[in-house]
This record gives sequence, structure tokens and C-alpha cells, in this order.
Amino acid sequence: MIALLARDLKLSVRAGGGALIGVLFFMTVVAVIPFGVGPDLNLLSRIGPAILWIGALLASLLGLDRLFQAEREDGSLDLLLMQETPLVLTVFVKCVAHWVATGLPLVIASPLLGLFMNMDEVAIGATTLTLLAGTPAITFIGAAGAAIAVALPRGGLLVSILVLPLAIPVLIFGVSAVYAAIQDPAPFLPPFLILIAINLFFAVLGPVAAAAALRLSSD
Amino acid sequence: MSHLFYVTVSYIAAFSVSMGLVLWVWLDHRGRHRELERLEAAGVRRRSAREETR
Amino acid sequence: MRLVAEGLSAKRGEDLIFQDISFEIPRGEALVVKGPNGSGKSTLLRVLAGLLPAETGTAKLVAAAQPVERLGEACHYLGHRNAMKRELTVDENLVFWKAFFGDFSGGAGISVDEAVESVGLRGIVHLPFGYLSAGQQRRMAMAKLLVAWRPVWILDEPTAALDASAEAMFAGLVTTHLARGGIAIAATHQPLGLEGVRELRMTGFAGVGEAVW
Amino acid sequence: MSEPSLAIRKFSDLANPTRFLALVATVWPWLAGLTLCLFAVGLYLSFTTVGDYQQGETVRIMYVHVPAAWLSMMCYTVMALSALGTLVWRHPLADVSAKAAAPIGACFTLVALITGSLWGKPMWGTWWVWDARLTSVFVLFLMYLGLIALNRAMDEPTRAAKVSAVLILVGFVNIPIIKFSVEWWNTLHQPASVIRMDGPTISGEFLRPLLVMAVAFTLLFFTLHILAMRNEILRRRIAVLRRHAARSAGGAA
Repeated sequence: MIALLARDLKLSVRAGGGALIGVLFFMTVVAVIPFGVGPDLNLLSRIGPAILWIGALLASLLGLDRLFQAEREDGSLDLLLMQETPLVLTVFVKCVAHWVATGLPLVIASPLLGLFMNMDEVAIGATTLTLLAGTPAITFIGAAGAAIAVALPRGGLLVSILVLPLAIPVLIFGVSAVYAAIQDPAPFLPPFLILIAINLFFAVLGPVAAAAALRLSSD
Repeated sequence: MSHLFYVTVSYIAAFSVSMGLVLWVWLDHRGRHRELERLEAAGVRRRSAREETR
Repeated sequence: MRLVAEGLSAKRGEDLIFQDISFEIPRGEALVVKGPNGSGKSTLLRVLAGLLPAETGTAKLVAAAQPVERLGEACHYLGHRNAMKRELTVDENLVFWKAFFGDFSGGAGISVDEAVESVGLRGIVHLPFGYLSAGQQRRMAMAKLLVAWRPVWILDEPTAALDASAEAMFAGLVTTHLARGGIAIAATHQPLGLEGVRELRMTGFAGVGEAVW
Repeated sequence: MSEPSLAIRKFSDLANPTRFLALVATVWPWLAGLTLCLFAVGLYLSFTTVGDYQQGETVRIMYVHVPAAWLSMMCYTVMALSALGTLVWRHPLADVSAKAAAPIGACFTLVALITGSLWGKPMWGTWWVWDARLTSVFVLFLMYLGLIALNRAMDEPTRAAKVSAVLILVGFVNIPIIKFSVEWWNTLHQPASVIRMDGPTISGEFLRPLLVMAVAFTLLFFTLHILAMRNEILRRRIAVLRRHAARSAGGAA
């Protein structure tokens, strides 16, 4: 399992790997928002957390379609399916590797983009924290979509369409936790704990669903 | 915060980014050099180099 | 240890590809599946590897050293594609598969270096897999069979991209595997150069099942 | 032998990667030494000159900020020229030059952004404003990163070089348009409260360290650039040798 983790991480940083592209997409999306809404710093600081969250959501969906498709194209998927190790575990490890390679850079880049959005320190900290807790959930639930779309010729777009509605709860609680941290009356912890709970739930649901879909789509 | 703080931080930032570049160039060079040596040890030579040794 | 298949049939989409196939392979023997294109050779092998569900029938390993839940766990499957990453070096690929496969009970895989040696490609393990020619890639995929022990080898067109000398090398590998008490099943058009093997001839479209619609 | 043909021969001598490597080996220690000396002088000057009475000590940030910003643009110009060399003259070193310059340019742009932000905080009270000049530099940074990503995404260097050369040139043509539209966008939205950033009126006192630092940064760029080009040449040589090794191993076995 550690071998699989190491291999996937190695692949993501080698030439042609997707580690850089997701975070670059994130930065670009966040950077063009002010051109749409105008450079009013007060407005930007108010909508900043939401923009960062939506940008991170889109960016973490970006490389998901390759999660199993690349394995399928060179035949590795067959061998992964045949092994004694439970497929759920294999999928889970692949998700973890994918998150470390694409999700974690988003979390690290988010404070920097928070500065561009003129957010204050509390808002930046809260956004980073909620992204850290929330982006794994997107990867886990996205793995299910990626597994469903693995055999389809234009699966990439389909994965986004399939997964975005499923990821709405993550977005809702992530953003509301941030706003709870900024605005005094609402408490920060309840939405944040719900976010973590969703994360744990998806960490189970996603790999199980993905494993089932992979078994069914094998041909 | 005093202005000196910002000055120091920006000099440190500029220095560390430049040092990062230098480090990248240096490590890259060392890595490529090692690979070349490994290839030569395995008996793979450039055609021109082989002619010179002959 | 024997591999027993009874009354296997399988579908691709809605069509029944083959029906009621039964065979038995004792340890140390090989089965060569022959037949024209589209006769269901690949499908049969994928069913045996557990990658496709069988419509009817069962295939199992009888009297193995350890009870096998799914036949696929005891198998190496060498399909049309090599299951190696172009971006990683040959060494990294093989080390990964060795660690990920682990050994099935009753044997042990040989080291990566030895495996590469026995497919005759020593000295290029440090190259990225994508740099190798098609034939070399195929041979490295065969080295993958050696690094971890599996009693059953399922080989789909194993020698398609190989020249005559590499074919002979591969026949040697299979013979060694059989001598260690393994079982091999190969689908192929070419003669594998193996001696004394059983043959299964697939007729193709043997039984057209009653249409549901 | 006539003058132009000699020049052409000199030029094609440089085109030979082996010659270029030899040239780099002799030149780079001198360049690096000169860079260090200039940095020593520049840093000494920039810390001994008096601070501006309006901006206080923060004016010293200018001595790294302005050269970095100027280099971020010069580096892109170098890349655009190299891209032209790739597409028009098919100069083998041109794509090496363009590829090697991209990370360096990105780093200088990053320095300009960071120091600009650190300058902005005490001056305007915020880390970042969507001022036309800052925004353009940020867009330039994104373009650098995009080029690096494009280069990494393709494993065949000659094809990657051609495609990214097209992108570099499109970007080069586009920069004035981006700059213009960002300025237009900014004046459209600019609320009166945000301070416009007009560069400090430079008196001779600040000019001296600034110039020395600018030359030092430029030399640093060239040193790093030729060394990065050397690495890239070695990388390609290794790729060729590996292909060669793979071929010969097939025949031997």
C-alpha cells in the first residue's frame, strides 16, 4: 500500500503529472474574479472566502478524471482489481495520494490568495483550516464519480457534472464555518465539526462506491 | 509594526527566492551530472566521445 | 493443485460469446487456447482472472496450499497492455509491482535484477519505461510475472510484439514456471514453442443464446 | 573572408551545444563573481543612503523591488526573442534558452510581487490593491507558471518548444493589450479611497543604488540563465543517450 502511495506521488510530480496544474487553475480562477466584480476591496474581502472555496472546489475536480483512467489505459487497473488487498483500500490509498498531490497545494496556496482578496487574518486562517478539512471530502466523493466515468470516452467533463452536486454539502458547511468565524454571533465549531463529519463519511462512502463501480465497469 | 520590519522581510524574501533559484540550478546540474556518469559507467557514450577515445 | 473450470459461459454486452466450456489443468501443465478472432479467447481469460463475471459455471483452484476465495488472487494476468507507467523507470515499475503483488503462498518471486536478467534486458533498468521499444516493453512486462509468485499465469497474446529469439526466451520462462509446479493458460495464434501442452479450441459463436428482447 | 560570413560562422559556432557548454564553463565563474561584487556594492549603497522623508525606511524596498520587476519583463523579452529564434531560424539553442528562462522569470516576478506587497502594507495599509500595475505583474506571473506547466506536460522537448514558442509570442503581443485593458478596467472601478500608486519621484540619491542593484540583478539573471541552459542541454543529451541505450540493449539480447 505504501508502494502504491509512493508510486502515485512520484507519478504526479514527474513530467506530465498534474500536481502543478490544479493549483495553477485555482490561482487563475481566483485572480480573474476581481476583473468581473471590480477592484472594490471591501466587496472582495466580503466575498473572498466564498470565492476561494468555489475555486478550490473546481480545481480539485480538475485532475480527478485521470485518477482511474490513466490506470485503465495502460492495463494497470486490471491488475489492481485482481489482488487480494481489498479494492476499497486500494482506492482509498489512491485518493490519499491524489489529495496530497493536488489538494494539499490548494490549501497551501489559499492564504496567499486570501491576501489578494484583502481578507483579514482570521478569515484567512479560517478559510485555510476549512479547506484542509473539506478538500479531502471532495476527492473521496470525486473518486466515486471518476470510477463511474472511467470507461467513458469523454469522461473528464462528466466527472465534474456528476460530482459537483454531490460536493454541495461540503461547500455549504465549509463556507458557513468561515463566515461564522468572521461574524461574531454565529459559532464557528458546529459547522466545522459537521464538515469534518462529512469528510469522514465520504472517506468511507467514496471508496466503497468507487470500488463497486470499478468492478462493474471492467470489461 | 516598524518600517524596518517590512524592509528586512522583503530583503530576506528576495534573498531566499534567489537562493532557491541558485539551489535549483545547482541541484539540477548535480543530478544531470550523476545521470550522465551512470550512463557512461553503463558503457553508453556519445558518438563523438567514442571516436575521440579510439 | 488443479485448476478446474466447469460449464463456463460469458456474455459481452447482450451476446453470449461462448458456452459450456470445461477443462481441468493439473499442476505443471499448460493450456493453450486457440481459435479465430472473436471466438472469445480473451473473454475466457478475463473471466478466469475474475475481471469479468461468468454467466454460468465456475472456475476454481482445487487443493491449493491456501484456500482461494477468488481465482484472480492466485493469478498473474498478462493482457494486451503492459500495465507499466511510461514516466517511471523500469526499476521503479518493477519494484512497485513486486511490493504491491506480494507473494502467493507456496513460492517466492525472484528479485528485480534477476527477473530483468532472465528476460535478457540487463543494464537498462534505470531508463524510463517509455524509452523502450515495443518489444522491450513487452519483455519487461514479462519480468513482472517473475518478481512475485503466482501459481497460475494467464497470458493473452503474450508474444504478439516479439521476435523469434524473444519468443524462445519466453517459452523458457513458461517452462521454468511449469517446472516449479505452476499452471499456465495462454491464448495465442503463434506456436509458443512449448512441448506437450493441452489445447482448447474455441469454435466461436458456439451457441447463440436465446435473445431476451 | 568577408565580414558577414565570419559573423555567421561565429553564430553557428554558438549553435553547437558542445561549444556552448565549453563557453559556459569558462564564462560562468567570472559572471558569478562579478554578480557577487555588484551585489555587495549595491547592498552597501542601498543601506547607507538616507531614507526618504515621506516614505521613511521603506524606500529601501525599492532597491530590490524595482530591479526584480524590471527583470520580470526583460526575462519575458528574452523568452520572446528565443521563441522567435525557435520558430524562424530553428536555432537549436533557442528553445533551450526559452525553457530555461521561464522558471527564472517566474521567480523574479514572485520577488517583485512579494516585495511590492511588503511595500504596500505600510504605505497603503493593505497587502494588495488591484492597481493596474500590480495586476499586470500578477497576470505576467500566471503566464510564466502556465508556460512552465505547458513545458512539463509534454515529454518530447522539440515539440514542446515549438508549441510554447507560439504561446510565448501570443503572450508577448498580448501584454500591451492586457496592460491597456487592466488600466481601463481599473479607472472604471477605482474608488476614490484607494491610493494610486505613483512611483516615488526619484532623486539622484536613490538612483545610484537602484542602478547598481539593477545591473547586479541583470547579471544574476544571465548567470542563472546560462547555467540553467547548460542543465537543459545535459538533460537532452541524457535523453538521447537513454534512447540509444535502449536501442542497443534490444540488439544485444
